[in-house]
Amino acid sequence: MEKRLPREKLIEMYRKMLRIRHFEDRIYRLFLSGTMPGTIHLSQGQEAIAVGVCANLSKDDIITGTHRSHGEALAKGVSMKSLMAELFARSNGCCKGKGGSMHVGDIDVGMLPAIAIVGGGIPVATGIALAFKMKRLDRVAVSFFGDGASNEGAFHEAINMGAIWDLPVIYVCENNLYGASTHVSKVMKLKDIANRAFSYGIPGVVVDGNDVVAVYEVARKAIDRARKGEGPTLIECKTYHIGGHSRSDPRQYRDKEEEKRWLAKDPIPRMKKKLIATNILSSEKSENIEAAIEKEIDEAIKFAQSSPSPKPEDALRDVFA
Amino acid sequence: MEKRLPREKLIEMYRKMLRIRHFEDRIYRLFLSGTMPGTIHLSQGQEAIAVGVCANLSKDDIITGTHRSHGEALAKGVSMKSLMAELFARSNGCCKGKGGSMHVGDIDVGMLPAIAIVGGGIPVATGIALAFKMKRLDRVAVSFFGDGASNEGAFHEAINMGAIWDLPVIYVCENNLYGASTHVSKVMKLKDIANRAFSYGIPGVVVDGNDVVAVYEVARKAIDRARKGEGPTLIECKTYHIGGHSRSDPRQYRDKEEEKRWLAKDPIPRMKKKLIATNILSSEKSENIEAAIEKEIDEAIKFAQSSPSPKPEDALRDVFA
Amino acid sequence: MYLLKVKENKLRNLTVAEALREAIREEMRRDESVFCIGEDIGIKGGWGGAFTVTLGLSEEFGHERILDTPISELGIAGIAVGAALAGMRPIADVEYGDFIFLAMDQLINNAAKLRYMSAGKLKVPMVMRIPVGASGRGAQHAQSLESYFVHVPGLKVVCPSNAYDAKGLLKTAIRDDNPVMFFEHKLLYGAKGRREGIDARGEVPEEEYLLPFGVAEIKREGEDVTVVATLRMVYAALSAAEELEKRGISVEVIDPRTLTPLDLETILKSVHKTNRLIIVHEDNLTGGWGAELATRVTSEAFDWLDVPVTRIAAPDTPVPFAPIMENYFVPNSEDIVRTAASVLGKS
Amino acid sequence: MYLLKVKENKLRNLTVAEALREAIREEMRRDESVFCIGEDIGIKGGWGGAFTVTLGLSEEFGHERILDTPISELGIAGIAVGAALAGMRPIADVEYGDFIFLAMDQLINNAAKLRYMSAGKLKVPMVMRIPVGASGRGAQHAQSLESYFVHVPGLKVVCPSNAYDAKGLLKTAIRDDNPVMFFEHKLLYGAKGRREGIDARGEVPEEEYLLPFGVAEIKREGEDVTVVATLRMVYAALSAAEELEKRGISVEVIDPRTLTPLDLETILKSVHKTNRLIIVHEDNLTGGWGAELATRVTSEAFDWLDVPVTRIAAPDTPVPFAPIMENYFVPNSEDIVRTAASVLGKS
Ligand SMILES: Cc1ncc(C[n+]2csc(CCOP(=O)(O)OP(=O)(O)O)c2C)c(N)n1
Ligand SMILES: Cc1ncc(C[n+]2csc(CCOP(=O)(O)OP(=O)(O)O)c2C)c(N)n1
Ligand SMILES: [Mg+2]
Ligand SMILES: [Mg+2]
Repeated sequence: MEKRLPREKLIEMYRKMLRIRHFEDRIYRLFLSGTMPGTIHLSQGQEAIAVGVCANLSKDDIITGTHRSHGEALAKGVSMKSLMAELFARSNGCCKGKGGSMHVGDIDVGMLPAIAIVGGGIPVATGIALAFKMKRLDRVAVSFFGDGASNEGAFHEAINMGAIWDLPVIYVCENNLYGASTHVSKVMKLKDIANRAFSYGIPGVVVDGNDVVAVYEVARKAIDRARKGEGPTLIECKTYHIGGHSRSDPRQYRDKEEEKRWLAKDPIPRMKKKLIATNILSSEKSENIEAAIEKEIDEAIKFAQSSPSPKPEDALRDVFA
Repeated sequence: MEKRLPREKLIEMYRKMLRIRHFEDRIYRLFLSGTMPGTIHLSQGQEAIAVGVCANLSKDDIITGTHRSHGEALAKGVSMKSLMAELFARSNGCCKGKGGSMHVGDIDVGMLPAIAIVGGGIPVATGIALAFKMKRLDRVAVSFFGDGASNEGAFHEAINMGAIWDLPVIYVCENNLYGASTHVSKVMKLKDIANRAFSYGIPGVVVDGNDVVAVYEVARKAIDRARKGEGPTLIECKTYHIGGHSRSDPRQYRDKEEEKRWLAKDPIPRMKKKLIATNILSSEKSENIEAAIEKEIDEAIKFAQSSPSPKPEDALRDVFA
Repeated sequence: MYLLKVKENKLRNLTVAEALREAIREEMRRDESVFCIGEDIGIKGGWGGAFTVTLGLSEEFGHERILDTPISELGIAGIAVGAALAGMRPIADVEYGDFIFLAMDQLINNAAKLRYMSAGKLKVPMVMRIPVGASGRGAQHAQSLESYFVHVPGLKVVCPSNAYDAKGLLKTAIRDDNPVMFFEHKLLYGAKGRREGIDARGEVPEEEYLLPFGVAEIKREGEDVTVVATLRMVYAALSAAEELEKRGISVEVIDPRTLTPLDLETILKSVHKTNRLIIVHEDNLTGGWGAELATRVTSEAFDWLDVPVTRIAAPDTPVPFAPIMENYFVPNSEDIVRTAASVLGKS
Repeated sequence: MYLLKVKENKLRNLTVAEALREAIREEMRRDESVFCIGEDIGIKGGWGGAFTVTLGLSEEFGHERILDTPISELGIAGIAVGAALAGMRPIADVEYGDFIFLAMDQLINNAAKLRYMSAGKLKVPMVMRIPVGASGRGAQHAQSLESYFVHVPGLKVVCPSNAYDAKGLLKTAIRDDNPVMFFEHKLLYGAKGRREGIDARGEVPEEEYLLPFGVAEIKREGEDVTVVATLRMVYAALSAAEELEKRGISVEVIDPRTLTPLDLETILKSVHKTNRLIIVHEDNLTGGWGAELATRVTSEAFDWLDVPVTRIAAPDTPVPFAPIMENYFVPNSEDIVRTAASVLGKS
C-alpha cells in the first residue's frame, strides 16, 4: 500500500505522529511537575488515527474531538503554540483559557472545542455534516470518539440520522480496548464495533489503528464516499493507549500480557522501521525531524509560559453572542 | 404449529384478542362522543402481540408498556373495570385517575403504569430484570415498544446492558410501520429491526405479529431462554395499527395499497377463520364469546361511569412514599 | 425593524399556531439558512408537527428544509447544535416539552456552552420550540419547563402568550445568534380540538414586524397590585383583573414575554406604583422562575413593598390526569382573585 | 436510629470519600437489596469510581453487587429505576455530575413520577450520587446542579458538607423509599490529588448512626447576620465568619444539609434573631435554590428582615477552565465578608 503514497506524504505522516508523541510526552512531565493546571488524557499510541484521518482533510472540513484530543488538534492544524497556551490556561490559548485540555480546538482550522461528554460530539458532527449538505459544500465532518462512546445513546441516534440522510460525516471509533478502567469486553458482547454500522445500514470497517497508512487509506475511501454524497462510514480503529486513561494512571486494571502485545505495535517505531527499511527515511533525516520537533515544543512552552493569563473577569465574557 | 397447543389455549388467545378489540372499539366511540377525557392511542390490529406474548407470562412477571397499551394491560390481566375507570378518570381506576390512557397499568398483576416517553420503558424493564436476576427469582420482564422507539438512545443503551448481563428480559418491538405519521423506511435504513440485536450480541427474531400463535411460540422460546439465564431476545413483530396513530387520525399519510394489504391480515378474523376451519371454534361458541365480551364491556362502562371522581386535592397525594 | 405598535397595517386574526407558521415561513423565505427539524413536521398527509405549526411548509420549502426525523430527541438537539455551528439556523422542536429531558445534555452542555468554551469564536443560532402546559394528557405530556432553562447560562427563554407576540418573538428568536428556548403553551395554539384551548388569537399585521427580547408588555394598567404572568397564566390574570375590578381592586397585569433576558425594569416600575406583586406561573412552585423574580424584585424594591411578593404556581406534584385534579393543579383566575384580595387585606 | 449527637463513641477521622464508602458498606451488609451501579466503580485494579468512593467494595460484595456498567448514563438511571421498582435499593452514580443531563428523562419522567402515576402503589427507593463543583477541569466537568433537582416534585435533594454528614445522610438516603439525589462536592472528598480539596474530614463514630433529612445544622452561632450555605460554600462561610468576628460582626452559619426536604424552621428562627440573611451557593445565581429560599424566608419573615435577603452565587456563565477565572467564578469567603459588611452597613 505504502508504495502508492509519495515519500513526502509518508514522511510527513510520520513526522506528525512523532510531533504528537513528543508533545504529549512533554506535557505529561509538565503536568506531573505541577506546572500545568487541570487534568489531562493522553493519546500516546493512538497517533496514527488522528494523523491518518486528518491527512485526508482540509481546513474547511470540521472535526469533533473528545476528552483525549491533543493529537487530533495537532493533526488538524491547531497551532502548537495556541494549544500549549491553552493547556497553560493562558489568554492566547486556542480557547483563551476557557477550554483547557478537554476542550482544545480552533474553528479557524476546522476543529470545534473538543466535547468531553462521552459520545456528545457525535450528534454535533452529524449536524455539521447536515449543514454542509444543505449548503451544498464539498466538505466533510469527522467525529472522533472511543469504544466506550459507542454504548451511549448519542452514538445510536446520531449515526442513524447521519445514515438516513446520507450525510458527509465519518464516524471514527478509536477502540483502545478501554473506557476509563473498563475493558471493552465487559461492556459489549460483539467483537467489532464496526459491525454496529449494520444497525444503520452504512458500511462499517475495521482497520489497524496503529498503522497510519492503513488508517489513511480507509479514511480516504470513506471520505471520498462521503464527499460523493453516498453517506457516512463507521471506521473502527483498533488501538491502545500506552499511558492509560488519565493523568498518572497506574493501569493496574490492565493485563500485562495485553499491554506487552500492544506496546510492540506502537505505531511510531513501527512506521519508522518501515520508512528506514524502504529507504524513505535516513537516520540523519530522522534525527533532524526529532530535533525540529523538540525545538518547536520548546518554543511553544516558552510562548505559553510567557503569555498573559486571562483576567479574572474574563470569566464573564463570551456567554452570549 | 397450532396443533401443539391445546384447543382451550387457542380459543382463549382468540377470546383475549377479541376482548381487546371490542374494548378499544367501544372506548373509541366513547372518546369521540366526548364522554371520555384525555387522548387515546388504540392498538386495533396489534392484539396478537400483546396476547401472544402475555400468554407466556405469570402475574409475577412484569411488563412495561407505552402510550398504546390498553391491549397489553388487558392481556396482562389488568381488570377491565379498573382500566375503564382509569380512562374515565375515576378514583377506582387502576391508577386512581392519576394515570390516564397513556399510563395504564397495575403492578398487582405485573404491569407498571405504562411509560409514554417513547423508548423510556426499555431501561426500566431492563432494571426490573436485573432485580429479578439479583434476587434469583424465576421471573422475566418484558418491554413492549414500537418501531419508532428503536431509534431512541434508550433502546441502544438498555438492550446493550440487558445483553452483557444476560438479564431475563424480552424486548418486544411492535413494528406497525409508523412512528406517529412517519413511515419506518424514512427513519432507518435497515429492513428488519430485529437485526439491531446483532449490535448487542443477542438473538433477534422477526415474527408475523398478526399471527397470535406465531407470536406465542417465538415469545415462549425467548422467555424460556431468559428464564434459563441465557439472556434477552429482541423480537420484532411485524404488524399494523388499523386506526392509525391517535384519536381520530385521518391517516392521510398512509398508502392506500399498504393499508389494504394489511387490513387483509387482521389477526382476529384470521385466527377466527383458522379456528373455525379446524373445528376448534363453532359459530355458536363464537357468538357466545362475543356476547360475553360485550357484556363485560357494558358492565365495565357502567362500573366506571358510576364510580366516584377523585377529589381535587387528591392531586397532592402520592408524591413521596 | 422592531414594530412595537401596530399602526395602519392590515390586520388579520390569527391563531398562535398560524402566527408561528407565518413567522417560520417568512424567515425561511428571507434566509436560506433557516430550516426546521423535528418529528412528524413535514410528512405528506401528516399533521405539521404535534400542533400543526409546520403544516403545509414542506410543500413550499421541500423536505430538506422541513426535515422529518426519527424519534431521537438527543439526536435532534445535537444535530441542531452542529448545524447552527456550521452556519445554519435550525428551528428544532420536540412534540411535547416533556421529551426535552432527553435532549438536556446537548442543550446545556453543548448549545449553551460551546460559545463560551471557544471564547467567543463560535455561535449557536438555534431555536428549540417546546410545547408546555397541562392539557389532559397525564404526567408525561404536561409539564411546564421554563424554570429549568432560566437557570442555564447561555440560553435565552421566550414565552409568548398570544399570536402577535408569538410571531414577533419567533422571528427575533430565529435571527438571534444564541440558542433560544421557545416555550409554547398547548392550550394557546388555537387548534380546534375538543376541550382544547383558550382563544389566544390576535390581530397580526400583514407588514413584517419583530418583537425585541427583554421587553415586557403591560397587558392592563392598574394601581393596587401588580400581577406578573406568562403563557396561559396571562389569561387567568386578565380575567382575575376583571373580576377584581368589580370589587374595586385595580390590577396591573404584566406579561414579561421573555424570561431571559428579563425586563425587570418594567416590573419594578409597576411595583413602585402598586407596592404589591403577585407572580403566577403554571410551572411547579418550588424552584420556579417566580422565586427568581420575587427575589430580584424584593432586593430592588424592598422599601416599596407593602407585603411580601406572593407566588401562585402549580403545587409540587407531577401533573395528574383526571381533569378534576388537573384543574385543581393548574392555577386559575380564582386563585389570583383570592390572593389579590388577601394581599390587599380584603379577603 | 438517628444519632444527632455523638456521645461516648469511638471516633475516627475520616475523609468524605471514606465516610461514604463506610455508609455503603454498612448498608450493603445490612440489606441484601442494596447494590451499587455505575461506571468504573468495581473494576479490579481500578479506582472505585471517579472519586474512590467504592474502592475495595467489589472485593467484599462481588461484581454483581458492585456493578460496572457501560458508559450509558440514561441506561444506568433507567435500570436503577427499574431495579428499585422491583424491590432493590440501587445506589447509582455518574462520574461527574455534568453527565446527569443524559439521564434527566429517567430521573424526572420516571423516578420522580412513577409513584404518582401509580397513585401510590409503587415506590422508587434509589439513590443517585452526583459529584458537583468546579475543580479545574473546565465547563463540562464542573457544574453545580442541585437547583435543577430542587425544582422536581418527587425527588429528594441532599448536600452533605463533611464526612459525618455524608455518612449519616447517605445511610438515610439508602433507606428512604423515594429517589434521592445525593450531591457530593468534588473538592470535599479528601482525595489526596494535587491542588485538590478542602479538608472536609471529620470525626465519625464507630457506632452506627443515621441523620434525618430536613434537619439543618447550625455550624456556628451568631447574632448579626445569618449565612446559609451548602457543600463547599459551608467552608467559605465559616472562614468568612472567623474573619468577620475579628471585625466585630457575629455570624450565624447554617448548613441545611438537605434542600428537599428543607428545614425552613431553623433558618427562620435564626433570621428572627439576626434580621439578616445571606445565602451562598456555588450553583449559578439565576434560578438557583437560593432564590427559592430567599422567597420563602422573605414571605415568612418579611417584618423581621432589616435588609433584603442577599444571595452570593456563581455568576451566570459556564465554568471557565483557567484557575484564575475559575477562582473568580466560585464564590469565596472574601465575597461573603464583603457582603456581610455591606448588609450590616459597615462596608
Ligand atoms: C457522558 C460521560 N460519561 C462518563 C464520562 C467519564 N469518562 C471520561 S473518559 C471516559 C472513558 C471513555 O472511554 P472511550 O470512549 O473508550 O474513550 P477513551 O478514554 O478510551 O479515549 C469516561 C467514562 C464522560 N466524560 N462523559
Ligand atoms: C420521547 C418521545 N418522543 C416523541 C413522542 C411523541 N410520540 C408519541 S407516540 C409516537 C410514535 C411512536 O412510534 P412507535 O414507537 O413506532 O410506536 P407506535 O405509536 O407506532 O405504537 C411519538 C413520536 C413521545 N411520546 N416520546
Ligand atoms: Mg477507549
Ligand atoms: Mg410504530
